[in-house]
Amino acid sequence: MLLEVHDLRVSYHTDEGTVKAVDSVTLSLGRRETLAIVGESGSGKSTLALSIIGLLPKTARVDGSIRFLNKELTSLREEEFRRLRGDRITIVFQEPMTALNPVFTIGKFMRDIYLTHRGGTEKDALSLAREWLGKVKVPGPEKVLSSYPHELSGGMRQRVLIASSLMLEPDLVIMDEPTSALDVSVQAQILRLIAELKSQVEASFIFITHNLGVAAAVGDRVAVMYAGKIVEMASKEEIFSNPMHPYTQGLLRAVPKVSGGEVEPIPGSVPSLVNPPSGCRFHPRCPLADERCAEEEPALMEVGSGHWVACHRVSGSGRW
Amino acid sequence: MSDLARYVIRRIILAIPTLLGVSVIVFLMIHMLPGDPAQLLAPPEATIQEVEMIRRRLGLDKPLWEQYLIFMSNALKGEFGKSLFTGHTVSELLWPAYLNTLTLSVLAMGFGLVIGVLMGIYAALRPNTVRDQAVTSLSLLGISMPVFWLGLILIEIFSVWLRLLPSGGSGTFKHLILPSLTLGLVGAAYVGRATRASMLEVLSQEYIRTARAYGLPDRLVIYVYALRNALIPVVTVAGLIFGYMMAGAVLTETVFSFPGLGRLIVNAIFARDYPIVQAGILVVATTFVVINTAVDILYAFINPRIRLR
Amino acid sequence: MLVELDPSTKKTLRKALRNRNIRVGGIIVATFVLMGLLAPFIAPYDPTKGNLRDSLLPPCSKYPFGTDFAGRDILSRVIWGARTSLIVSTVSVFIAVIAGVLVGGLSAYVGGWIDEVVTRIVDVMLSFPDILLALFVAAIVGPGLENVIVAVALYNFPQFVRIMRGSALQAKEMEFVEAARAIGESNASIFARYLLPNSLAPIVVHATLRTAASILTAAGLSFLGLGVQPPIPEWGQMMSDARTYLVTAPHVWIFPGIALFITVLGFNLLGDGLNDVLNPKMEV
Amino acid sequence: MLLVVEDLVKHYISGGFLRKKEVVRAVDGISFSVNAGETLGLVGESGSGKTTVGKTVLRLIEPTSGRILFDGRDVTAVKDIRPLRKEMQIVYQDPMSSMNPRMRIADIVGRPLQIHGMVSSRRERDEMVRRLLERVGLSGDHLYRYPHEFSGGQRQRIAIARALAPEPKFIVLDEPTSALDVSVQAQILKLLKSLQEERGIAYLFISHDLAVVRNISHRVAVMYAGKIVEMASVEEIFGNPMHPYTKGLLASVLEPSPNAKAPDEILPGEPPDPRNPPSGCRFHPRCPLADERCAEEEPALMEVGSGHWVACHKV
Amino acid sequence: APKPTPVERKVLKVAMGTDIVTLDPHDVPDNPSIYVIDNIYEGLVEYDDKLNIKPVLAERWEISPDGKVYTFYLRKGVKFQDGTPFNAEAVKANFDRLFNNKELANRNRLVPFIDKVEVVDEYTVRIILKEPVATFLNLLCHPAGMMISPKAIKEGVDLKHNPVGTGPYKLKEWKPNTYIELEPNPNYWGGTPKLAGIKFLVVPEDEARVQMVESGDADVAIRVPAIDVQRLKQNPDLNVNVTRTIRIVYIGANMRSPRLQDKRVRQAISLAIDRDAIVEKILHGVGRPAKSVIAEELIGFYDTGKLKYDLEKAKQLIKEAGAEGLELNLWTPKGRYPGDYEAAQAIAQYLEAIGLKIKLRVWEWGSYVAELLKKPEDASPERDLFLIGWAPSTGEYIGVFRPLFLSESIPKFNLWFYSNPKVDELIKKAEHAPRDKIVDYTKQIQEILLDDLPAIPIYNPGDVVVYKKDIKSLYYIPTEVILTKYAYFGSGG
Ligand SMILES: Nc1ncnc2c1ncn2[C@@H]1O[C@H](COP(=O)(O)OP(=O)(O)OP(=O)(O)O)[C@@H](O)[C@H]1O
Ligand SMILES: Nc1ncnc2c1ncn2[C@@H]1O[C@H](COP(=O)(O)OP(=O)(O)OP(=O)(O)O)[C@@H](O)[C@H]1O
Ligand SMILES: [Mg+2]
Ligand SMILES: [Mg+2]
Repeated sequence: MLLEVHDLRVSYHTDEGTVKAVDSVTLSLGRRETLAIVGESGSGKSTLALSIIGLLPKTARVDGSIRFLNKELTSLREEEFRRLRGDRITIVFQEPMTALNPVFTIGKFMRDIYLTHRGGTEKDALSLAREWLGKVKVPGPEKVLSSYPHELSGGMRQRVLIASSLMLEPDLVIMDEPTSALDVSVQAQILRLIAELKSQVEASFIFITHNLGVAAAVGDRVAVMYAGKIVEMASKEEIFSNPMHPYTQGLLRAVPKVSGGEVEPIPGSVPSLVNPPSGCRFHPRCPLADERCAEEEPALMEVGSGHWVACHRVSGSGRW
Repeated sequence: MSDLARYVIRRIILAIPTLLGVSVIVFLMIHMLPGDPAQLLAPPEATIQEVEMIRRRLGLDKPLWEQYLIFMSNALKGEFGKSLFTGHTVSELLWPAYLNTLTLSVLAMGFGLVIGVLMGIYAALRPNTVRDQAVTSLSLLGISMPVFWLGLILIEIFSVWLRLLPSGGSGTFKHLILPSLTLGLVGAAYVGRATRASMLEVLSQEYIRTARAYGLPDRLVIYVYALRNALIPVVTVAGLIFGYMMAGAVLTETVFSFPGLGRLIVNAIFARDYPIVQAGILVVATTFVVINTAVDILYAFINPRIRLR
Repeated sequence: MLVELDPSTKKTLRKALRNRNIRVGGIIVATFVLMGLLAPFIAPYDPTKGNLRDSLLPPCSKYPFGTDFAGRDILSRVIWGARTSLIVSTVSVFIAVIAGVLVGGLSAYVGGWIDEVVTRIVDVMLSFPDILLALFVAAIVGPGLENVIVAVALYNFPQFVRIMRGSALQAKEMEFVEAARAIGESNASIFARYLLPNSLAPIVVHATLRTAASILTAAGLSFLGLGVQPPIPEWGQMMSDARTYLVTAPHVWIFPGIALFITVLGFNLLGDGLNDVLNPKMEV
Repeated sequence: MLLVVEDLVKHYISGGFLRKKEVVRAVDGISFSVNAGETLGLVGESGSGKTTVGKTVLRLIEPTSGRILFDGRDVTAVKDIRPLRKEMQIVYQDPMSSMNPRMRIADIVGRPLQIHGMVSSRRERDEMVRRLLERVGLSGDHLYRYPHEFSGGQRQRIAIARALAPEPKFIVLDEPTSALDVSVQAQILKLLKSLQEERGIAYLFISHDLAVVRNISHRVAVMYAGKIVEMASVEEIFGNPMHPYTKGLLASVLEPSPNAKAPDEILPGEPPDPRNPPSGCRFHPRCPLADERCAEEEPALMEVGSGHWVACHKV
Repeated sequence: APKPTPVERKVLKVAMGTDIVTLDPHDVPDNPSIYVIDNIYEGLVEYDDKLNIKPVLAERWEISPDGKVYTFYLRKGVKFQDGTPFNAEAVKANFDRLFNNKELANRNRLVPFIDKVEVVDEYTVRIILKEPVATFLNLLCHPAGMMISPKAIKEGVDLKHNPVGTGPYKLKEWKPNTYIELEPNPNYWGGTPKLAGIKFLVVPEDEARVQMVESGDADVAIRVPAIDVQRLKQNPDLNVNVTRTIRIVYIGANMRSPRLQDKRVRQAISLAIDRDAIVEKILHGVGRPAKSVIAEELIGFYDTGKLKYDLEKAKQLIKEAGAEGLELNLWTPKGRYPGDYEAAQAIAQYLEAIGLKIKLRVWEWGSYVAELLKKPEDASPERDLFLIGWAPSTGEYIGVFRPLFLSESIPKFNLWFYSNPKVDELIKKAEHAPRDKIVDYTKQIQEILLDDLPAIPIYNPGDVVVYKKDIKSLYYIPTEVILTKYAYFGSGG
């Protein structure tokens, strides 16, 4: 396994109280595998991503274990972690508008990454950058290298970031909603591009999104998060053909489809993570909830091969 | 035309109406004074004929706009008439004093910038820690400090107790130390606050997180990626502070009896030597506008996005 | 008062009370305000009358801060000086805020050439840095308490115009202003109900900080002899008077300096604290 | 017909003294109509001019040219638009920024009632606000709270209550669900539909999400770079898309299904810069079918079937 | 005592408080300019430091028995700094300038008294007065009597900036507000000057001037604050010269103010002021309480004994005059005279102590003078009491009585608008009285003035000059002039 996250808990200290943003998450990722994580806003997706790459703000507290390339990341020295970042693990953020430094050119950014991790000459750096800009289908890589971020469109910037994240051939690429800020047609292009690149590189991907359709399009496996927890995780085929958790099911029914059909909302709203509901966090919105759900927290259990669900009302033997 | 050139020209042209406004106000000053300007400009014992002569000589009998044009064309040549009392031309008095003040301000500014920026970064790197609080408190003390009081204290320490530095006068570098230290400390406080605030702001930006996410070392992230962005508001503050120093030097110059522009203006106010007051104020305000324009232009070099404005 | 505070005001208040800057600054400012208000009752002596025979006494039990050249009790003068400083600064800032909010707010809201003209005038006024504008006014109208107030107010005025204009422009761009138009609000109502309340936080913060700065400017003018006239006790003036006794009688300038410094510090702390509470993110 | 828009144009002109002069052709001559009680969905990618259309129709933005008839009255010509405001309302994408953060809910929702003289006392107003809140699914006890004390979905309900307050005939819904979570989005969509049924309000529903538009609209107009390129009933648009852009968009949409995969690239390139739109058919640089004529001549929106309008030389 | 020996020809650096105004001796209004001018120009006669008259460009003179004709025998071989010879024609040319040029500030020092000036021969000149003036030679000591090169006068040289005199030093450079530097006049008739030059440094801050002599940055500091005297006296390297002046600082009383019509109020004011305390606490002992309207050094001084501190009497007078609670304005300049502003505040306190209400106003000097010089009808109705000083730059009594108390001097220097025919008559008599009869008249004048009290004399400020011990022959003339032209660096003595 490339990455093993075990019983990860991340909380933020705020004026309002402690936000349990990620609560007891366990997952693993093999080489060349893509895990899509879906969840509504505030469910802890970004927090999970940031804790893997070690960029949580100082107000965050991390418990549990993250093993990557046989290193325990939670106790890694900062300097060593820094060398991993950008080299072995990379990340692409959601907002291509703000993720690039406005006062420097794209070339400088990509060159700095190369020189930091590989040393070598400026020329090598730039020629690699150029090559990768070509691979992400940026028209006129040479010109882009000497452009400032504001001179590029959102789609172009996201391509630049993708090139930067793949340039040093990392083992793990985290993409945190890389297409959410883009137009549908551009999103389609980027997803297409990612799909193509996946076949060319050795990396594994964690692909975070709130869009079930996107998750379905890119993920080998899909994990569904709700209120800081993974409530269901399975292969793409399994999860969309046989969703077991009431939340996953509700979600699928709530999404409008171009193919038509009525939507069915999930009642209520996402709970506060300062004072999450007792027991199963979904129980106040769950049509199936009973007393036990309000009291006892369900564990994530494997109910079929590779299909994990955290729900009292689902068991290995069957489902509602 | 490139965006940059367009921006620079635009900035420069935009400064012109401001400068014109400044000159009109300064020009109107003697007309705003209660009473007849010619009478005011005449020595107290002047006879009616003498007052009339002065009126004619200074062109005060001409229509206002014509007077203004004369005033402006002279001002552009650097001529501001004569002191009413000493018979020196105003420029003879003005430029050496201006040079002194400029020297003082530049020195103080240099000092304030270096200390302030370092302090600000130092604090911003560890927000809400003891060292941040120390810097924040110090700079708050600095901006609360009456500059003339600070001057007196420095005199008490360095001139009276330690007898190291002269308490006043001018001429040698020694004479510049205390006044520029006084101004510079206050300047450093302002710059420090601005740097800290803007550095904190910048450090919380996405692109800094991106830089970190790609493993770039702290030195690079802070002193190149962050600082370049953080400098923009600092430069603004620095421009304002420089103006403040030019003007605030009045107090410092008084405390240290430093023969600068501020003192010249204040003394001229006391002596009712209005041509000097006019010229002095015009020169400080013009410098201020020029500096702020320069700052605006500097922006565009620091941050390419601004060129588009 | 039995006014029921709404939860959000309560929350802001609670936040304010927890803020150390506000607490310390508030205590300082309150102390000096009380000092100014109660000066007639707490000052041990008449600040304008002294016994020449007792001139320039160093601090002693009779005169805790010593006496000045005219034998006046410095402690009493420092206490009364609080009143002068507070009057000058608050009145001038108040005038500037009212005028600045109206002019800046309307200018931003009306826009067009009026806004352009106002902006230009403000730019011109702001080209006279700091104390220079006050000097300019002093040169024209001469020294004196009222004139200092006018001078300082005139200096503060364009700043408030600019701040108000800026935040009104920002607020104007906010969708809720358009939303207000969409439900049919009138212009006056939009200005009063939407723009103004949402522009006040930076004004309040800046007014506090400007009060601090105005105390300094007024004291500076007095220090130069262009400010408040004796025998009205004023700190800057007291320090200016003391320059002759710089070495021989430092108590004459040290105490008013400390008072001035602490008062200004108090307002600055308060301003910083208010900024933390009212404008999180925005630092001046 | 409740609303008729004819040849609406909105150009934003910026620049000026030593600044690059720029003309943004945000909306460049579009016509459509909305019937009473009907929902017209307006889809398009970002920058295509959807919001501009919505706001111009309400005259929150002054149109550059064109005619807007609402209920027979010429919206662009009336002297005082304020009485008309009672009948046309808007709901924004971001409910938070569309509410005065310093007003309580009672005021936010109650102001339209006061402005249009629908209530005579404060008590009456509060009572009506309470009823409105309950109608949109909020507790009436929230009357005296501030907007920031609500979740995104709740805020959008408040915004809807505000729009409902003056009992309008027509509401522009500018991406009212884009900022919301899927589960909440479904709630709002359901609410909007039931309100329409109940009160016969017509909607102009603006969205970039084809699936959402499909869910709520009766008819759909597809915008591209300031133009309507295709307009038809929902069934037609989704069942029989004719314009290559509409087709491309539909192919870009991802559905959560077990055998989903990354879409084949249908639409290359990016939406054009409205400051500098392509000649001829604005879509031609991205169009798989484009030929010379497309680059030169602008296609007109023509009715190709009953109620199905397309602007394409190739159709 | 062994005669001091010159050690070195160095530049003498003098720190003074303000820049000079002009280098034209006939037009000079201020003391600092005179300090400089004195080195460049010479008159026929001059004062020594005891106000005795000594010959300079005139070697000797004769006065006719009727006191109207003065014959001066001029020094031979004197050349102006532009090479023009000094002779009787030159003297006449200077007086002609005074006669003809009405704009010269100082012409009235001499012109009103002179009938004509006659050249007798090349080195003899005769001045004929309209009426005898006992102190005419004193008047000639004023810079108005200094001799400017006739060539320069004729050619219309800008004498304000380009002085041409006969004195031991000539102008090298005048850098406004910074310094004025003089260099030796190699052709000086009295031999090569003993200094390599004189540099007057403009150092406005009192403390700074003191520091500069202490640190050696200057050799002489003028107008040293009195408060530093004690400390500086401890310094073995310095001479601290506490000098007397002939300046009297008055509280002027506007005789036309309705509030000051009652003589008893003015007398009460005078009695309420503790002059000794002011001298001790404000002047720090540098100065003397005023005894009369003129200084003790002047001819014609008479002590009436009326200026004393008597609180009880003052209160009683106020009561008699029914002036309890009377509101009076008290105006003062600041920094014009030693202790002016401080004294005014102290005086305000004293006057409040006898039940008057005082409204103090501090003026800046320019507007103060402008206000005070206004005609009575234009004068501010608020003018009651005002602090003002006067030192007769001619160094004699006429220079006080004539401008300050003669009715004719309204509205010039008679700032109190005092008009008393009796006093007018006595002043005129005193002016033309023979020397030994002067006091007869001035005594009466002083008796009247100290009873009427249009100007209440307060104090006679001293002046403090601090200079290096090795400077010799630096003189202070009580007309508030520091005379540097004879100074040299020497040891011993
Ligand atoms: N720096 C922080 N300090 C305090 N709370 C935080 C911080 N960052 C995130 N949170 C809280 O942690 C929870 C999880 O946030 P996170 O950003 O991980 O969610 P997400 O699933 O990525 O949401 P989104 O879809 O909106 O990006 C949220 O309740 C959020 O408010
Ligand atoms: N006030 C304005 N001034 C100048 N240009 C504007 C203005 N408002 C909008 N635009 C431009 O007009 C074009 C259309 O904008 P509009 O907001 O109508 O698009 P939209 O379809 O609603 O996009 P989105 O999906 O991003 O909301 C865009 O290019 C936008 O940048
Ligand atoms: Mg996230
Ligand atoms: Mg929009």
